[in-house]
Amino acid sequence: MSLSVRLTHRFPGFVLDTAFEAPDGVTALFGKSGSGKTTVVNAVAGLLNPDAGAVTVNGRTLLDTENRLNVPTPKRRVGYVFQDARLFPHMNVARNLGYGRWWGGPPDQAEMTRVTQMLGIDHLLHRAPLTLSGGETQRVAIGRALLARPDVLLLDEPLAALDATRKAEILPYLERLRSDAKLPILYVSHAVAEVARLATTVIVLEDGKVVRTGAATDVLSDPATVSKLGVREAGAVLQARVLHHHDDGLSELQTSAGRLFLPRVQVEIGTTLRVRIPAQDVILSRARPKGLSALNILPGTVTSLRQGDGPGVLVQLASGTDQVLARVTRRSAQALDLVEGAACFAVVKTVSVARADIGSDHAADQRGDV
Amino acid sequence: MSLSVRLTHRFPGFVLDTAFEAPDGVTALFGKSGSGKTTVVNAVAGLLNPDAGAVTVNGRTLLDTENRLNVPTPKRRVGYVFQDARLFPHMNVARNLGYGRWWGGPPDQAEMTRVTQMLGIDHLLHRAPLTLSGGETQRVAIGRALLARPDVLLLDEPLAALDATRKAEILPYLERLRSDAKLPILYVSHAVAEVARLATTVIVLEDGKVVRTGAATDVLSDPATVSKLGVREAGAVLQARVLHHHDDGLSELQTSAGRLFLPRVQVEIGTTLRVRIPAQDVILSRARPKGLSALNILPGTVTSLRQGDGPGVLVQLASGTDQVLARVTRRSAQALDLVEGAACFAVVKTVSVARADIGSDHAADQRGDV
Amino acid sequence: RVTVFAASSLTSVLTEIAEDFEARTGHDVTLSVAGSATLARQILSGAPADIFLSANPDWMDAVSAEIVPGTRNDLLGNQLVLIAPARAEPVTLTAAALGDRLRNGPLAMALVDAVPAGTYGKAALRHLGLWEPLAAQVAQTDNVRAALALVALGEAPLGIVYATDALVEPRVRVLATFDPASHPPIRYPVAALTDRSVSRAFLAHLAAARAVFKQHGFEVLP
Amino acid sequence: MTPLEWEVVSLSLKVSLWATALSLPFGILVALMLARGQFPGKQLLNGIVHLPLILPPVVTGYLLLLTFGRRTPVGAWLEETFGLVLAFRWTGAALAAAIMAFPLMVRAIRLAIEAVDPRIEDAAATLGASRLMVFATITLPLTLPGIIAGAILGFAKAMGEFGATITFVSNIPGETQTLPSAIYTALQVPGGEASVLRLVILSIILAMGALLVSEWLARRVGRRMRGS
Amino acid sequence: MTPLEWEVVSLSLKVSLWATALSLPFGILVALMLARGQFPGKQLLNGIVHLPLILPPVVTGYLLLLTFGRRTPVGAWLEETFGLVLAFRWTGAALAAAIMAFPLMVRAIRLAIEAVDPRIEDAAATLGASRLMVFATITLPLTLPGIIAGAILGFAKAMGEFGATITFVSNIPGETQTLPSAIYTALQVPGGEASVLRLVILSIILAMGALLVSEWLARRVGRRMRGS
Ligand SMILES: Nc1ncnc2c1ncn2[C@@H]1O[C@H](COP(=O)(O)OP(=O)(O)OP(=O)(O)O)[C@@H](O)[C@H]1O
Ligand SMILES: Nc1ncnc2c1ncn2[C@@H]1O[C@H](COP(=O)(O)OP(=O)(O)OP(=O)(O)O)[C@@H](O)[C@H]1O
Ligand SMILES: [Mg+2]
Ligand SMILES: [Mg+2]
Repeated sequence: MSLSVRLTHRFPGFVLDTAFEAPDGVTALFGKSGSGKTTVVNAVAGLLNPDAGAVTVNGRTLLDTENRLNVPTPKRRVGYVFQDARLFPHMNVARNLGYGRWWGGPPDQAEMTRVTQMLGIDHLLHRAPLTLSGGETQRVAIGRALLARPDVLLLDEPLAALDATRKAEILPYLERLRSDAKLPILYVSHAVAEVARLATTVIVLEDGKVVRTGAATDVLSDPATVSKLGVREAGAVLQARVLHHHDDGLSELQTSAGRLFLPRVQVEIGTTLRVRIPAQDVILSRARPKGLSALNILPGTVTSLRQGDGPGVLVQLASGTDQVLARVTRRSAQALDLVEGAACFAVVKTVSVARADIGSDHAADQRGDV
Repeated sequence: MSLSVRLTHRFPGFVLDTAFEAPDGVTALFGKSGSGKTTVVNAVAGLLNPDAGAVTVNGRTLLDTENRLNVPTPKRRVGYVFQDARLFPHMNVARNLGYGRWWGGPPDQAEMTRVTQMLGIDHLLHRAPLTLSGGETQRVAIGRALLARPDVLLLDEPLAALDATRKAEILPYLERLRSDAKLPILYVSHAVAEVARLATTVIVLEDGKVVRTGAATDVLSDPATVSKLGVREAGAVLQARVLHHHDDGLSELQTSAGRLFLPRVQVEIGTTLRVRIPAQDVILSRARPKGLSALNILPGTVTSLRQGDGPGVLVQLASGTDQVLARVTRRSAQALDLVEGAACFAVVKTVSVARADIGSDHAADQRGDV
Repeated sequence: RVTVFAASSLTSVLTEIAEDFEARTGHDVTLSVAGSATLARQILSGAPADIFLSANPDWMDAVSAEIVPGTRNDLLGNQLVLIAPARAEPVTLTAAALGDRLRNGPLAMALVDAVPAGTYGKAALRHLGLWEPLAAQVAQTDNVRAALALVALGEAPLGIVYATDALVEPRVRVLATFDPASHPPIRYPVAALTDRSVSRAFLAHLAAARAVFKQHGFEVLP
Repeated sequence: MTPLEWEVVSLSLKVSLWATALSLPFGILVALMLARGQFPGKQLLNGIVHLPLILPPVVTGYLLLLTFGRRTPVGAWLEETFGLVLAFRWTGAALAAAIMAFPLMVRAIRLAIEAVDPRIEDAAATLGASRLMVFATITLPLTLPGIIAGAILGFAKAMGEFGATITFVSNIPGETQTLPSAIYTALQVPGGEASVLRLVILSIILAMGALLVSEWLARRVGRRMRGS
Repeated sequence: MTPLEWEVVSLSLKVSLWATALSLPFGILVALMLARGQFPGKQLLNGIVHLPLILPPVVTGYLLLLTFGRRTPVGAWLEETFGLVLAFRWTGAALAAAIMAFPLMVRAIRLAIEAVDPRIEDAAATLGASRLMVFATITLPLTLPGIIAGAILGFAKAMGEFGATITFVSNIPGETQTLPSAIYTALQVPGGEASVLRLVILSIILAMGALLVSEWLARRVGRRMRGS
C-alpha cells in the first residue's frame, strides 16, 4: 500500500471522517470547495493533528493516534505545494528553491536548472517573492517542493493559477516524476483533465466523507460519479498501446475496442497509455459514418442509458473490454433508437483527445509492460 | 467609451506598455502568467502609480499623469476581487461582506442574501477568514466586491480556485450584473470558456504589450489569436436568437448559418445570445451527414486553412454572416480534400456547446433587440 | 497644614518631630524628602513649600531670594565618621593602613563633588593627606545612605558617612571620627519660605526639639 | 495595607492609569507618523520621542520643571487657560510618567503598525474607505496586540517611574508620592527595609495584575483572528 | 570634549554596547518562550522580565547588590569560576543596564515573533527544517525588524540608565562613571548647569547616531523583503 489514510476530525460545523487506501502512483483528491481536501492533505503533512486517525505512506507510519505515534512534519519528508503558495518572503526565489535541499542530498545543479526551466522561473531567481505575479509565485512553490526530493508529493491545486500552455509543460514533468521516481503523489484538483491524466486512484470527497474511491479508469467512467464531477467532466479512460508513429504527426494506438489516432505522443512504441475520452466529445451513430473529418470510430454496444436532470442522456457503451461514455440529447437518443443492447458507433475526433488526457499508464509500468 | 486605458510602467526586468479602449460590457484581459494582467488591473484600481498613462472609466477620468490627475483609490469606486483574496483577518465573513456598503447606499438585506446564497457562503457568515478553505475565501472576496456596489468591477482570476459546479452558479450572476446593472467589468482569466461567455471585448497581453484587441467574437474566432490562447482554446463565437424552447429540454436558436439546438437557456424567446463553439468540437463533412447523434449541422464554405505546429489544421468556415472554426487533422483535411472555397458541413454536438459558453449578448441588449 | 521640604538624610528625625507637631498643634505636616539639589531647584520653580531644610548651605544660598528674610538659621550640625563592617578591626588613619584595608573593596562615600557628605569627606581626606593615595579607590554613591548600605553589606570595607547614619546601623562600627577642623563645618540650614504663622510655629517647634535631634545623633546649634 | 500605603497605592494607580490613557492616543499617532509618514524632520521626531529613554530621568524631570513649572510661560498659560496646574501635583506626576513611558509605547505600536500587510489596507481602499477609515477599521484593529503591549509597557514604566517624577513634582505624600517615591523615602529611614519590602511587594502585585489582564486581552484579540 | 568627558563617553558606550550585545540572545530566547512557549510558570517568567520596569531603579540596583555583590554566594562563585567581578566594575554597570533594558527588548522582539505567520513556518517544516532550523532560518530573519527595534530600545535605555547602576556599582571615575552618573553629579552642584548641558548634548548625539543606524538597518531589511 502506498498511501493509507484514516482520519476523523471535527471543526465547528464541519466533520471530516474519511478512510481510503491508495496504491502506488497519483491519488487524486476530488471534491467541491469546502469538502475537506486541504484538511486531509494537512493531516498527511502533519500540519493538522486530527482528533483520531492513522496515516501510512509507503509502509511508513506517519501517524497513529491510537498508538500515540505522530512523526513530526520535518521528518515526514513531504513535498507540499500549498494552495496559498507560502513562499519565504525574506529569501529570493533561488533561496526559496534551495531551501529543502539540505536533507535531499547535495544540491544538484542540473536538476535545479531543469526544474526552473520547466517552470519558466529561471529568470526570476534573484527576485523577492513579493514582486512575483500570482502564477509566478505558484510556480516557484511547485519548484520548491519538487527540489526538496520528498518521499511523497502533496499538491493542493498546484496549477489553478496557471494558463493552459504552462499547465501543458508542467504536467508531463509530474507524470515522469510519478513513473521514474516512483513518488507517491496526493493531488488535489478541480480539473478532471488533469486528474485523469495523472491519477491512478481517485478519491471523491463530499462534506468530509469519501463518497467514491477506486481506480481512475473506473471512477471517471462510472456514470454514477458524473453528478459529483459536473456534467462536462464525465468521460471514460481507455488503456491503449502505441502501435505506430505516423509522419503526419499522428500516433496510432490499439485499444481493446479498435484503433485510435492521436496527436503524436512522445513515448516508445509498445508503451501502454491511458487515454481519456470526455463523454461530451463522443458522437454516436447507428451506421458506420463515412466522409467525416473524425478519424476514430469505435464500435460498441449500449450497456446503459442514464437520464440526467437536463436534456442529456449519458450512454455507456461496451467497446471491446473497455467502456466508452457518450453524452447525447434525449432527442438524439430517441431519433437513433438507442436502447440497451443496441449496437452503434462512437465517433471521436482525433484532436478532441487532448494531450493532457494522455498519460503513461503507471500500473502497466509496474507490470513491466514497457 | 466605457473603459480607456493607456499605461507605461517599468519594473526591473519588465516593461508594461499598453493602451486599449474597450466599449461597455465585459473586457477580458488574457495572457500568460507574468504578462502584466494584474499590473494593469492595479493601475485601474489606483493601487499602482504607473510611470505614465491615463485611465478613463465610463467617461470619468481616474488617472491622467500628464495633467497630474490621480483620483485616489477609495474615490475610484472599483470592486476589486484580488488574485489573493485579501480578506480582513480581524472581521468575520459577514463584516467582510458588509465592509464596502457604506458608500454604496444603505445595506440591502435582500441583496446580501441573494449574493451569499449564490456564492454558497451563507452558512459561513460568522466564521473568521483564517478558518475558511481556499475556495470559500475566494467566494467571500467575490461577495465583498459585489456587495460594495461599485462603478466598475475588476476581477483578477476570480474563479480559479473554484470547481465547475460552483463556477456555473457564479457566471450567470456576473452576466446579469453586466446586463442589468450595466457595470463595466475588467476580467482576468485563463479560461477561454469563461471569457467567451462574458466578454464583449478581449485584450490579449504578451510581455506587457497588447498583441490583440477587439470584439470577443472576432478575437476568439481569429485563427491568428489561437497561438496566444493555446490549441485547445480556439473557437468561434456566433450570435444567435432564441426561437423556441422545446419540451425535451432543448432550445432552438437561429444563427445566420442555420438552426442550433442547445440545452435549454433560461432567457425569453427573442433574446440574442452569444454561443461559443470550440474549434476542437467541430467535425467536418463534405456531404450532409445522416444518422448521427449530433443535432447541429451548419453548412459553410472554407475561407482559410492554417497549419499549426502539430498534426492539426485550423479550418475557418464562412457560414452565413458568421464564422465557424474547426480543428481537424492534416490527414482528415487531405482525405476530405478541404481547400479554400470548398463547401462543407460543420457538425456540432448539442451538448458540446457548453452552457458556460452561452452568454446574453450585451451589444444586442444595447441596441434594444431584446 | 505646613509643607516641609527636607534633605533626605533628615527623613527619620523629621518624621518623628512632625508627628509631635501634629499632635500638639493639630496642623498637618507634609514632609517631602529628596536630595537638597532637587528640592532647591523646585523651590526656585515655585514649589509650594513652607519650610526648607537643606543638608548644605550652598543650596540654601541658592534659594536665598525665596526665603522669608530673617528666618534662616543653621539648625543642626553633624560629624563625619569612618566606618567599617561591625566585626572589622580598628585601623590607623594612614595611607598605608587604609590602602591595605581597601585591597578587598572600595571606600564608599557619597558623590565627592556633589553630595554634601561626599564633599566634606573629600575635604577631610585631603586635609589628612589621604585623598591623593585613596582617590582611585573611592566608590561614590548618589546619597550617603547608599554608602552606608555598601559598608553594612560588607561590599565596601570602609566608608565615610555622617555620625548620625552610623549610629542607627548595627552592621557597621565607627573606626574614627574626623576632626571637625579637617573639613568645612557641617551645617543644616533651615528657613521659612512663606510668611505664615504655621511656618513660624514649625520653625519654633524645630528649635525646641533639641532632644529629639540629639537622640538621633545630631549636633544642635545654638 | 495601612491607610498610608493605601494612599500611596491608589495615587500610583491613578497616576499610572492617567499617564497610560492620555499618552496612548498620542503614542498611536506618533507611531503611525514614524511607521508610515514621509516628512521632513521625521528622524528628529524619532529622536525626540526617544529622549526620555536616553537622558537620565533626573534630567528629564528637570527639563519638565523648566518647561511646566508654575513660573514658566507654559505653566502659567496652562493654569490660566485650562486651570491646569502640573507642578507639584499628581497631574504633573502623570505627565512625567507619560513622558517617560512614551518611547516604549511608541516603539511597540510602531512595530505592530509596520507589521500590518499594506495589501490588506489596499483592499479596504478599493472598497471605498478613506485613509482615515482604513486606519480606523483595518490598521488600528490589526495593530491591537501592539497597542496592548505598548499600553502595558507604558503602565509598568509609569508604575516604576521615579527619577523624573521626584525631580519634577517632588515627593509630597498624598499628592505626588507614588510607590517609587514612597520606597525611596522608606529607604532613607534606618531600619526601613521592612516597609520597603511591603511596598515593593505591593508594586509587584499591582503590576502583575495589570500584566495578566493585558495578556488575557491580547490572547482574546489573537483568538478572534484565528477563528472563534 | 575634555579628556574627562571623553572617558565618560567611551565608558558609557562600552557599557551600553556590551549590555545590548550580551542581553540580546537572552532577550530573543525569552521573547520566543513567551511568544510561543506553553509551560507552567510562563506568566511568572513574564512578570519577572517586567520587574525592572515596575520597580524603582534603586530597588533593582539594591537587589543586584544583594545578588551579585562580592560577598554573596553568586558573586563569589562568579569570581572563582570565571574570574568575573561585577561589583564596582564596568561589567556590573553593563549588567545593571542590561537588566534594566531587558523588558523593553523582550517586548519588542516578542511582538515581532508573534507577528510571524505560522503558515510560513509550517511550509519550512514540510521542507524538512527542524524546529530549531525553522527558527534560525525563518522566524529569526522575519523577526529582524523587531530585534533591531529591541536592540535600539535596549541601547538607548542602557545609555540613560542611572539609578540601578549607581546603586549597584557606585560611581567610580574611569570604571563605572557613565554619562548619567556624570550628569547627576553635575546637577547636584549649584551652577553645574553648563556642564550638565554639555553632557546631555553628548548623550543626545550618541543616541541619535545609534538611532539613525538602527533606522537605516531596519529600512534595509524591509527593502530586501519588498524586493530589491
Ligand atoms: N480552523 C477551522 N475552523 C472551522 N472550520 C474550518 C477550519 N478549517 C477548515 N474548516 C472548514 O472545513 C471545511 C473543509 O476545509 P478544506 O480547507 O479542507 O476544504 P477544501 O476541500 O480544501 O476546499 P477548497 O477547494 O475550497 O480549498 C471547510 O468547510 C472549512 O470551512
Ligand atoms: N514589484 C515588482 N518588481 C519587479 N517586477 C514585478 C513587480 N511586480 C510585478 N512584476 C513583474 O511584472 C510582470 C507582470 O506581473 P503581473 O502580476 O501583472 O502578471 P500577471 O499577468 O498578473 O501574471 P499571473 O497570471 O501569473 O498573475 C511579472 O513578470 C512580474 O514578475
Ligand atoms: Mg483547499
Ligand atoms: Mg496576476
